[in-house]
Parts: sequence; structure tokens; C-alpha cells
Amino acid sequence: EAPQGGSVAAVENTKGPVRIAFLSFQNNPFWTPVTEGAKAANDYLSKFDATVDFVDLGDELSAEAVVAGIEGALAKKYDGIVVVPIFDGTARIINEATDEGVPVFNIVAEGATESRRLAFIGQDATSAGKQIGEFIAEKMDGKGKLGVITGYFGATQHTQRMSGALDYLKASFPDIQIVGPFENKDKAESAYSLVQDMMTANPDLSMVYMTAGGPFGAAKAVKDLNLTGKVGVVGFDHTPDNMQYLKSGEMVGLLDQAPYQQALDSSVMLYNYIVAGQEPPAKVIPVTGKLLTPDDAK
Amino acid sequence: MAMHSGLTFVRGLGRHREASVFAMLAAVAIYLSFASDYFLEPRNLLNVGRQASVVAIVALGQALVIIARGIDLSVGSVIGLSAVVAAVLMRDTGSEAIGLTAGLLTGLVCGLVNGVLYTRFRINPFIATLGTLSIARGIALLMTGGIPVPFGGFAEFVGAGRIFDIPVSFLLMIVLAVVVHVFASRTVIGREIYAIGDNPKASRLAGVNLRAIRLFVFAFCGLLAGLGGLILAGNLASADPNLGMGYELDVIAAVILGGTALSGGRGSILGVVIGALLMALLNNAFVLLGISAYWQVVTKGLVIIFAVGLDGLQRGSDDD
Amino acid sequence: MAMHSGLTFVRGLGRHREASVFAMLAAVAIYLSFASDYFLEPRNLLNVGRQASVVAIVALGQALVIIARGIDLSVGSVIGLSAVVAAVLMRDTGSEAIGLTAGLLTGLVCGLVNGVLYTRFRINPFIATLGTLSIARGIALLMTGGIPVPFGGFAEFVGAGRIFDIPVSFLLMIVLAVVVHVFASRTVIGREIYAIGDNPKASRLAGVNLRAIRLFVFAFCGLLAGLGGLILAGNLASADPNLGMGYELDVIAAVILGGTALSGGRGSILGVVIGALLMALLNNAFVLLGISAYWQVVTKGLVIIFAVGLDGLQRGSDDD
Amino acid sequence: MMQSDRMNEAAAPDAAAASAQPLLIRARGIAKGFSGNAVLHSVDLDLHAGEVVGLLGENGAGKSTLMHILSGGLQADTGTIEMEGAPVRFGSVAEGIAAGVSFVHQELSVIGALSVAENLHLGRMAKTAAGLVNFSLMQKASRALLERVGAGHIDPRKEAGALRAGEQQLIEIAKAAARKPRLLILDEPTSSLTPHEVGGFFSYVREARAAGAAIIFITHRLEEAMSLCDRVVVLRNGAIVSERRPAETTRQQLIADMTGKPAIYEHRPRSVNGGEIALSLRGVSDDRLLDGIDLDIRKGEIFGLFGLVGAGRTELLDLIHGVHRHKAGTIKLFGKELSLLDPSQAVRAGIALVPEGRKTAGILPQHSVRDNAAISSLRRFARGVFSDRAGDAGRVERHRQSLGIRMASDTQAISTLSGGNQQKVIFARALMAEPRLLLLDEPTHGVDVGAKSDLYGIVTREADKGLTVIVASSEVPEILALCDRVAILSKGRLAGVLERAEMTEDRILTMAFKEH
Ligand SMILES: Nc1ncnc2c1ncn2[C@@H]1O[C@H](COP(=O)(O)OP(=O)(O)OP(=O)(O)O)[C@@H](O)[C@H]1O
Ligand SMILES: Nc1ncnc2c1ncn2[C@@H]1O[C@H](COP(=O)(O)OP(=O)(O)OP(=O)(O)O)[C@@H](O)[C@H]1O
Ligand SMILES: [Mg+2]
Ligand SMILES: [Mg+2]
Repeated sequence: EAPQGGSVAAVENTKGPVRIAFLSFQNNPFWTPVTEGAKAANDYLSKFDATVDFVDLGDELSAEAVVAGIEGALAKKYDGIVVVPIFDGTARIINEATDEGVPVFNIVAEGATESRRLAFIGQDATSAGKQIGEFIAEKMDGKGKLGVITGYFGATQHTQRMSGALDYLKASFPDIQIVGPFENKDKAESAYSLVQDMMTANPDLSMVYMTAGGPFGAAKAVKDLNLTGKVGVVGFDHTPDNMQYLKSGEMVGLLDQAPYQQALDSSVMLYNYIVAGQEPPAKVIPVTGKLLTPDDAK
Repeated sequence: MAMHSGLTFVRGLGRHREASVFAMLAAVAIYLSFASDYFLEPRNLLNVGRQASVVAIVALGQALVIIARGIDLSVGSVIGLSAVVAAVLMRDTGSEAIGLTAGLLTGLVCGLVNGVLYTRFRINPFIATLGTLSIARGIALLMTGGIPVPFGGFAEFVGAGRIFDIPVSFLLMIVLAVVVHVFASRTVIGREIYAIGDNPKASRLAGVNLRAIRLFVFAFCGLLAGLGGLILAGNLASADPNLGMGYELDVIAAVILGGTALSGGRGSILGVVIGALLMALLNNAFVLLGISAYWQVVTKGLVIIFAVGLDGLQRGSDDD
Repeated sequence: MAMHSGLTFVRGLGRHREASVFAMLAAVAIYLSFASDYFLEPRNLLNVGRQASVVAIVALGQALVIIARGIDLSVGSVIGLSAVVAAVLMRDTGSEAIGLTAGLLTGLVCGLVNGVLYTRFRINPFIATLGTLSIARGIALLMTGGIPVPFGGFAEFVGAGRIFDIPVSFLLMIVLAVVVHVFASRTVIGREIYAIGDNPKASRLAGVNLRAIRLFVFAFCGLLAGLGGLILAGNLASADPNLGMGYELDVIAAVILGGTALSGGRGSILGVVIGALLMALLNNAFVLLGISAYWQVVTKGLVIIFAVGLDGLQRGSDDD
Repeated sequence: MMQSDRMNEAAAPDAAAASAQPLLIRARGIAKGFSGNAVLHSVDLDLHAGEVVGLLGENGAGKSTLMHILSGGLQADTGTIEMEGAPVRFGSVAEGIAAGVSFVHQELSVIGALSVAENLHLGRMAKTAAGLVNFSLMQKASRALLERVGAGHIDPRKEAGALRAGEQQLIEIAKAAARKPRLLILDEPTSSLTPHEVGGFFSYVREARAAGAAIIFITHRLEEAMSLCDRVVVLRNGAIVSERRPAETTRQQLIADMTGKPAIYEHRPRSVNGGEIALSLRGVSDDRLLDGIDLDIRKGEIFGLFGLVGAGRTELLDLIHGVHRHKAGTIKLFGKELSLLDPSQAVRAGIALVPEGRKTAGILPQHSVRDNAAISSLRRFARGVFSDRAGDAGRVERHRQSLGIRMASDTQAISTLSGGNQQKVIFARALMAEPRLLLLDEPTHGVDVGAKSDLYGIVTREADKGLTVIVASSEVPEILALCDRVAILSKGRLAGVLERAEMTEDRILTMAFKEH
């Protein structure tokens, strides 16, 4: 039977010890459930003579770090790799690993270039953006001003989340006027200042959409400007800071990516493939994030 | 009368290195006051002041370090570590006083470590503080497991509060700038900081305690970075271990924009504040004018270059 | 005989500034060869070499800039811009030659702009290149709309290919390091670079063309950053406008770890390569040993400090 | 091994005058070497309170090294120092200062970023009750101090970096004076002073002597040593070879003590009248100072340029060398008009410069002697893009011999050479560029008498071979010893040109004051 929090059960191991490398980052609370998911997979699979080694690629997210990590895992002769490839440019090394007989399972986000990974489980950033866009449109009643703050200009995931929402809104709700986007480099303090300035130039702003890090900075600005209830912030990830403002009402919508489940399921599916050749159910396994609203936080 | 002294002031500026940044600041401000109806609103101006305050406060310390011919790359990480230490201790002991004191002390200790690495172990400050940049960030991450810690109380008042509508952090910046200005230009230690930056060897021969002064500037810079961390975390009511990441470049840019020479010995405190204000003003301008995304990045670079380029052209080929 | 010349080599190193980084590199390598069964595998060693290659190649150019008493903060952005220009032109013209040439030229032009800002407009290189850092990144974003462009062909071979199992980029780095070493130590321009870093005024009076040499080092650094961009994008088969972000600190750290003085006039090319290798080795160690992210950050700082601290302790108080 | 004319202290009657005063410093057997090269061999030196001792010696004899040891800046390898009978060992300059030793260094080291008053009080600034620096008190004290050393005209509020070299030198002397030293060491303090400033400085030294200080005065100007000192000690190759009273000796004798040979350079009449015009200036002006300079200088001529401080000699040489551009007029080199953008073009056109200000404009401090000497001629001897390193070694060796540069090896850092030897390396640099026109700006600053005559000989020899030389100097004897003709500048104007036959000290000085 499937482990708690996961949806896939492991098959019997007839092959002997299996070693899986789980390559991920750690620089903010988003990664905490990912790490926990990997640990849970290790605990669960240890009963099947398999280990899942969590390998930290550090606190700076970049394609080069991913490439170096996979190279390292290949050097260490792991049987399979779960990786968070996040960026374009990781396809080649993933293909190389696959060619060497080491299957690779992508999770969370992957670059636009197709690779021959075993499968990808994660949220499609563009459709997540669209999901949030629909939510925003509903909240704003199809009109008014929406401020947009993105993490890094040019970061694929951030851009996709942004355009997923904005393309949808532009097409369906032309009365929603968009302010921005501005870059906050994933910094909450920068989001705070940006919201302050946006409110100065657009006193009638009613919603702020944050595609990446630091949404709670925007929420704090709304709170300090005494605009709770008048201006809402929507963003990603159920981190403690964000949740706190969901409770107090500055944050009106938070989409998550079910990171724990992604980590756990991917490890188990990869294990199943290694020991029994069992293919994952699809090449791309979509995860629909859970959109929390203030009602859920109470 | 006022007109006349104003003119003298401007002319006085003309002779100084900070003049061209000041001119750029004025130019951007004048342009903005025409281009946006909101720019001149007191509330907006005060926002700009608040946004500049942390960079300016940390830059005050950095300026002294650079005048003394050092450099401190670790300030961004020290901001994060101090905030985290303060928040964790506040949470665990329940005492605000302990938390805030510990936060400031953390900054001080980081600065002292930098100073000792430089003066005792003779490690180039660029490398020494690049090392502590990494170590301080790592400790902050280890202490929190990467998860922000809630932070509030008095620090929140300093970071986000207002007195008569004026942001407390902005007031604090003004006070500190005046204090550091007087310190640098009128106290013995202040003058000795300039001396050792200009000519360390001669200063030592004249009896200036090189080690003590160097240790002092790094410790002071660390302390101000610690204060900056408390303000920043207070503003957000949350101490994130990644707080302040990348601040070192902003802070150093403010110092150098303000006319301080990286080679030491020269620099003005007024200039540092102007430099920090220019950078905050730019970010404000992007939002007020709604400049399109990628042009923001380009414009920022252009303004930085122009701000200093004016000065270079005016000085002509007198150096080297 | 070999033993003896080996000893002479080590003793020769002892007198040089890069010695302590080399010692650190050796220490980490020895430790790793015990701690991990996989470290000494040729495949892993070559991986380390490949991972060091881009930083090392760009650091070769940066070293010359720093030896000439400049600094180039824009290299990270130039990496990104060059890659993007090459990829976009390759996509639009369908010609690899045009794309690659344009990529290299982009780097060269960025370097020339930095050089002109410094020599003609007399803008402090720290500020000038901080400006171009922003401008180049902005242009890369504008050109691509923020979306990575696929990139392949010959560049992919250079970035990711292998000749007899040896990564091409590593071979390229070795060749370039030898060329730059010979250039710096044996050619007229190379020796003039050291001279102007040591005393610009005296060099100028002695007949060294200060402007030309400064322009040259910035242009050359830009060119190598452009090459670095092509390799990096080639390795990833994708040109991301954010490619190379933050590289400037790694590159400068490699240069300074390798014993080059930020104050100019002094520095070794061999040292630069060692510095870059040390940093790549560290990252490799983290992956091989499975060190947790937060400890990685702390360890990295400690190793940087130790690598240079050994040297400082050994030299004692000879400066100032 | 070394011939010694040393006075026997107990027996010498003239020593009695000095020793009427108490013995302040008694140094015995001081020896010092740098990485195996002995620089001082067992030096004994006595200094009495209220005595001015001249310390003479060739470049590299070890004068500055000995002084560093007395002041705590360096530690002797062997030997003892007693101060008023008690053994002392200064571990650092600070300890020396605390014991009353003040050292005015050979190389200028004012803090350019600080005001004159701050420079004078660095390390001991006065404070107000509020703990701030008491600027008004410091300024008052500074005025008095500057007055004492004959520099009353300097405004203590001025930034020290903006002062002339001579004025900076006076600041350093005033700084030492402020400490009321018991032992005052002056290492070539007069090398950049004007004759007027030297006068003020001398009266300060006499005053300090009257107040009971022991003073060591190092100089390469023998006249100064003869007129100021009570006793003159000569150091040669790291050992003291003579001690004499000025009244009882001659210039020639001192030179012989220093160099071991009695030679002194005498001007040799030369004729260059038939030669072609090498350099021709017509109406050359800049926008600051120089105004309509007309000059014709012949090939092979040694042409002097004299003037008071700020007369514009350096500025004129700078224009010829392309450091600055002239704003009006023409400069022709061998009939070809020069319009130089940069000194690099001047060097390529065959113009080499030995600049004023060795430390700031001359040496590359982190480079070896060989690299320093070769920097101007890298391109001349390049093979393709490569520089001729091996050839450099040979060329440097030749110039080391002909210029008598004292060094352990040419891979030694130039900053470890004595001041005068550094100057010779800069000379070698200019000669190695094989110029057609050699510009010398105060070329013998800090060069010892023996070497000076060597340099004069070399300049004359090169001129005989056809090199054209312009010498800017503030020392009339140098002009008289070396030049075939001299132009006198006064406040940026050409006050006149004197032929060899017309050159006398009086006439030269009178013309120099023309515009004043
Ligand atoms: N740090 C050092 N390392 C090596 N050699 C040194 C060092 N300092 C001085 N020397 C050598 O010691 C010798 C004596 O130098 P010193 O400076 O005492 O000469 P000096 O008599 O003052 O000459 P000058 O008249 O030129 O100033 C020189 O040959 C010099 O090269
Ligand atoms: N870059 C400059 N800017 C302004 N004034 C200058 C500059 N360079 C020189 N001067 C001034 O021009 C005058 C002439 O200087 P110059 O150095 O040519 O005189 P000099 O005859 O060589 O005398 P000395 O070298 O003894 O000072 C001086 O008063 C000097 O202050
Ligand atoms: Mg000397
Ligand atoms: Mg002069």
C-alpha cells in the first residue's frame, strides 16, 4: 500500500540493493516539504532494500549546479536519479545519464527543452498561472488594477507563471488593468517597497500577484498601509510566513505545488522502474496545486 | 540671503566628488516631479527615504571601511544573521531586550571577526569578508532550518513605524548620518581612518594604531549591518535567513556613487546618503512611471554610469 | 631526478602567493580521495576540470584586468548577453558561424565599452562595470523576452563534448591558460600590464600607453567572458538571459584566491587556475560527500579563508 | 681592509667641544644584512646632546639603514645601543618615538587627504571638552610650528596633498619638530627645498641644537653639511671611514672619504655650434603657466633649464614629452612637428624622460630592478610580440656597470634599493630606450656626489655621441657643471638664454627673479 502522503506503492525488490540519488536545493521554506518527502521515501523504501540519498545542490539555484550534481551522482554510480532540473539547459546531461542506463525522474519544474527523462511530475507553470488568473478575475470581479511582481526577469518558471495568468486575463478580462511587472529578486523587502510605490502611483489598485519569492513582504505592506480587505495578495507556496497573512486576510489566495507528494511519489515510481521495469503512468504527471484561501486558513 | 548661501552651497558641492551624483539625483527628481503627479507627495518622498534607509545605514559603516582602504562583502549576510539571531532569541527567551541586543552584538561580532581576520591573520579583506559572507549565511540557515522566524515588537516599530508620518527608519538614518559625519570629520579616530586609508605606512610611523583603527571600522560596519538587519526584519515582521542577500553590491555602489574612492583615504558621508537615495529613487521611478520590465534593468545601469561619468568628464585628465 | 625537480617545484611554489591555495587544493583533494571512493575516478576528476573551466577562462581575463588595477563586475552579464546574441542570431540566420562570431564579438564590444568608459570618460571601473552589468543583462532580457533560446551545434560540442573522454572545455581552458600565461609573462603588452598596475603614472611617463593597455585588458576580459558564455550555453544547449548571473564574484574570488593583489601590479596566471579548480573541487566535494546545503555554505567560507589565511600567517607583518 | 681616518675620541681635541655635552646615544658594533647581503658592518657611533652630526656617504652606503636601526624601524643583527648609558632596544618606531627619537624619512610620506594641521598632529590630535578634534587649537599650534621651520607661509587648513614637494618636506620636518625630539634624524631633508627654505630649515636645526637635541643630518650636498654640522661622519660600504670637523677639512677630502678616490667632475668645454637643430620650440604655451617659449637646441647639446620653484620647468618638459598637450605654438624634433597625444608616442619618437619625483613618478615599486630598467625599451627590443627578456638582462648589466648601481641582483625589487640607486635605475631606463632627446628633470635628486659626477660624465659622453639632453635643475652648480647653454624660466616666461661663457651663478639667479 502507498505510504502516507503519497499515491504510489512500491513493488517487491528482486534485484538487490538499489541506490537512488535525490538532487534538490535548499534556500527557502519551499524546499522543506521536498526534503521531508525525500526522507519519507527513504524510510518507506528502506523496507525494500533501497535507499534514497538526499543530495543538496546548495542554496544557489542554477542549471550549472544541476549539471554538476548529476555528474557527481553518475560518478557515484547511483541506480537512479530524482532531480529538480528547474532550468533550461539540463536536458543534455539528463539524456547522458539515461544513455548510461541511469534513469532520471524530474520533479517540480523542468526546462522547455525535451529530455529523455523517465518522467516528469510537477505543476505546469503556465497552467498554474492560468489557475491563479481565473482566481484573480473572480476576486476582482473582472475589473480594476492588478499589480504584478515577479521574482527574476528571465527565470523561466516565473515568466511562465506570469504569462499564464496575464495572457488569460488580457484575453478574457480586458477591463483588468495591469501594473508592472516589477522584479523583486525573490526578496520580501523588495516586494514591500514595490507595493508601497505601486499604491502611491495607483491608489485604486486592488490586487497584487506575486509569481515567486517573498509574497509575505507584499502582504506586510498591505497591512502597514491599512489596506487589509481592500487590497489582496495572491502568490505561491504554503510557507509559514505566507500562511500567516492568509489568516489575517492580506493574502487572499495561495497556490501550492504539493511538493511533499511530488518528492515521495517520484522516488517510489523510480524505484519501481529500476527493480521491475514498471513505467510511470505517464511521461508528464501533472500535479494540481491546492489553492488555499483565507477560509481554509481558519 | 538664503538664496546666496544656497548658491555657495551648490558651488561648494561643485568642488566635491559627490557633486555629480547629487546633480543626477536632482535631475531624476526634477524629471519625476513633472512626469508623475504622485512623486512630490510627501508620503511618496518619505517612502523613498524609508526605502533608502537600510542601504544608507549599512553604507555609512561600509564607507568608513572603504575610506580606511578595506572592503566588507559580508554585510548582506550579516544583515540576515543578525536578524535571525535576534528573532530566534526573542522567540526562545520571550525577551525583546535580549533578542535585539543579541542581534546587534551578532553584527558587532561578525565585524570583529572580519577585522581580526584582516589585522591578525593578514587575510585580504576582500577574501576574508567573502569567506564570512558565506559562513554567516550558512549559520543563519542552520539556525532556522531555512524557515523565516516571526519577528515583531520594537523592531517592527523601527522598521515599519512612523512618527508624525515620518518613517522611523528614515529618522534613524538621518540621525546616524549626522553622527557618523561628525565622527568622521571631527573626531580623532575619524581623522585617523582617513589617514590610514590614504597612507597606511606613514600613518603607522606617525603613531596611529593601524590595527586598532582597522578593527574598529570593521566592527562598526558589522554593528550597522546588524542594525540594518533588525530594521529590515522588523519592517517585514519576519527574520528570513536569506534577508539582505546581495545587499553588499547595493551598499558598495551607494558608497562609491557618493564619491568615495575604492583606493581609500577619500570619501564623504553626505555623499553616501545621496548615493543610497539615488538608488532608492530609481526604483521608485520605475514604479511611478511604470517603465517596462526589461528597460528597468537597462535604465538602472545607464543612470549609475551617468551619475559618475559627469564627474569624470569634468575632472578631465588630471590623474595618473 | 624527477623527485628532485618535483621538490624544487614545490619549494618554488612556497615563495609564491599562490602556494597556500595550492596547499589547500592538495589538502582537499587528499582528504576527498580517502573520504570518497569515487573521487579519484578519472571521470570525476575530469568533471571537476570541466566545472572549473568557465570560471577559470573568464578569470584569466579578469586577472589581467585586476593586475592592471581595474576590476570588471560585468562579466556575469556579458556571459549571458553573449550567449543570447549568439543563440538568437544562430536561430534567425541559421548560420552557426555568424552566431558564434557574433557572440564573441558581443563580449569584445562589452569589454571595449567598459574600457572606453574607464579611459575616455574616466569612470571608476567598479562603477562603470556595475553599470554595464545592469545594461548587458537588460539587453539580454529585451532580446529574448526573458525566455531561454535553444543553442546547439559546435558550441554544444565545446561546452559538453569530449575528446578521448576529456571535456573539450577543460582542454580549451588549459590551452588558454598556457597562452595567457605566456602572454602575461613574455610579451611586451603583458609586461606593460603589470607595470601599469604597479604605478600607472610612472609607467605612462616611461612610455607605456596607459589608455591602450587599459582598453586592451577590458576588451580581452570581455572577449573571454563572451567565450565563457558560449561554452556555458553550449553545455546547457540553451542560452538563458540570466546565464552567468552572479559569476562576477566567483571569478574575482578565483583570481584573488590565486594570489593576485586587488591593488594591482602583481598576480599569477597559474594561481588563477588553481583558484578556480579549488572552487570547483569544493562543489564536487559537497556532492560526493553529500554535505547538507547549509553546511556547504559554511564550509565554502571556511575553506576560502583558510586558503588565503595560511599565506597571510606565513608572510607575517611585512606589509604597511 | 678599509682605510680609516677615524678620530680617536679620547685623544682628539675637537671632540672635546662636543663631549662637553652629555653623551646621548652610544651605538656599538651595529651590523645588518638583508637576505645574506651585509649592508652595515660593525658600526660604532656616538651622539651628544646639542650636536649636529652630518652623515655622508655614497648611495647605498647604509645611511638610511643605520638610521632605521637607531629609530626602531629595523632591528640590528648584532650590536648594542645605549641611550644615556642605559641599553635600549626599540622594537618598533612607536617605541623609538616614545623614547624621544624623531625620524624625517628620505621618502615623503605626508597624508595627502588630511589638512596640514592634521598632518602635524597625526597620532596626537588635540581634543575639545566634547571629545571632538580641536581644530582651532591645532591650527594655532601648527602656525607656530611651521613658523619655526621657516614655513610660516603655509596655510595649516590646506590639504597636504595639494602642496609642492618642498612644502611637504617642511611639513614632515615640522611634524618631527613638534615632538620636541631628543634625537632628531633628518634623512636628506633638503633635497626638494629651495635655497630660501633651506635657510629657514637651518635656523630651526640650530635652534633645536641649542635646546639640547642631538641631530643627525644626512645630505648629498656637501656645502650644507660643511656649514651646518659640528662633526661629519662618512659611511662607506657599511662602515664608518672617517669623522671630521668641517672647519678642518675640505670638500675634496670628504669626497675622497666617501668614494675612495678624489675625482670630481669638471666641466669640459664642448662645441656643438655646427650641429643641426634637434629641438625647436616656437611660441609654446599652455593654458596654465607657460607663455610663448621660443628655443632652439642643437644636436649633441646639453641644455640647461633653470628657474625658481614653479617656474615651469617640469611643465615644459611635460609638454615636450606629451604628458600634457601644448595649447599654442609648435614643437619640432629634427624639423618634424611633434603633436603628441601621449608619452608613449614621445618614447617612440626617441624622447626619454627621467621624471621628477622618483617615488610617485619614477619607480614601479613591486617590480624588480631589471623590469624597472627595461620598461621603456620593451618595444624597441621586442621580437615580434615577445619581449627580449634575456637581452634585458645583458643591457641592465651594462648599465649597472656604467652607472655604478649598487644592488645584490637585478631580480631584487627596486624598492629595496637605496634612494640614490633607484634614481640610477631610472636613468638606466631612459638610456636603454636609446633616445635622441633625453629630458632630465632634477636628475640627481638624492644622488651622491661621486655618482653625480659619474652621471655627469655619462651624460656628457652620450651627448658627445650625439644625444641631445635637456636638464631641468634647481641647483646652479649642477647647471654650471653640466650645461653648454642654459635657459632661465621665470614664472612661465623665458627670461633669457645664456651661453657657456656668460654663465655665472649671479647672472642665472638674477634672471630667474626677473618676473618676481
Ligand atoms: N629591505 C631591504 N632588502 C634588501 N636590501 C635592502 C633593503 N633595504 C636596504 N637594502 C640595501 O641596503 C643598502 C643600503 O641602503 P640604504 O638605504 O641604507 O642606503 P643609503 O646610504 O641611505 O643610500 P641613499 O643615499 O641612496 O639613500 C642598499 O644596497 C640597499 O639595496
Ligand atoms: N596639473 C596642474 N594643475 C594646476 N597647476 C599645475 C599643474 N601642474 C603644475 N602646476 C603648477 O604650475 C607651476 C609650474 O610647475 P612646474 O612643476 O612646471 O615648476 P618647476 O619649475 O618644475 O618647479 P618645481 O618642480 O620646483 O615645482 C607650479 O606652480 C605648479 O603648481
Ligand atoms: Mg638613504
Ligand atoms: Mg619641476
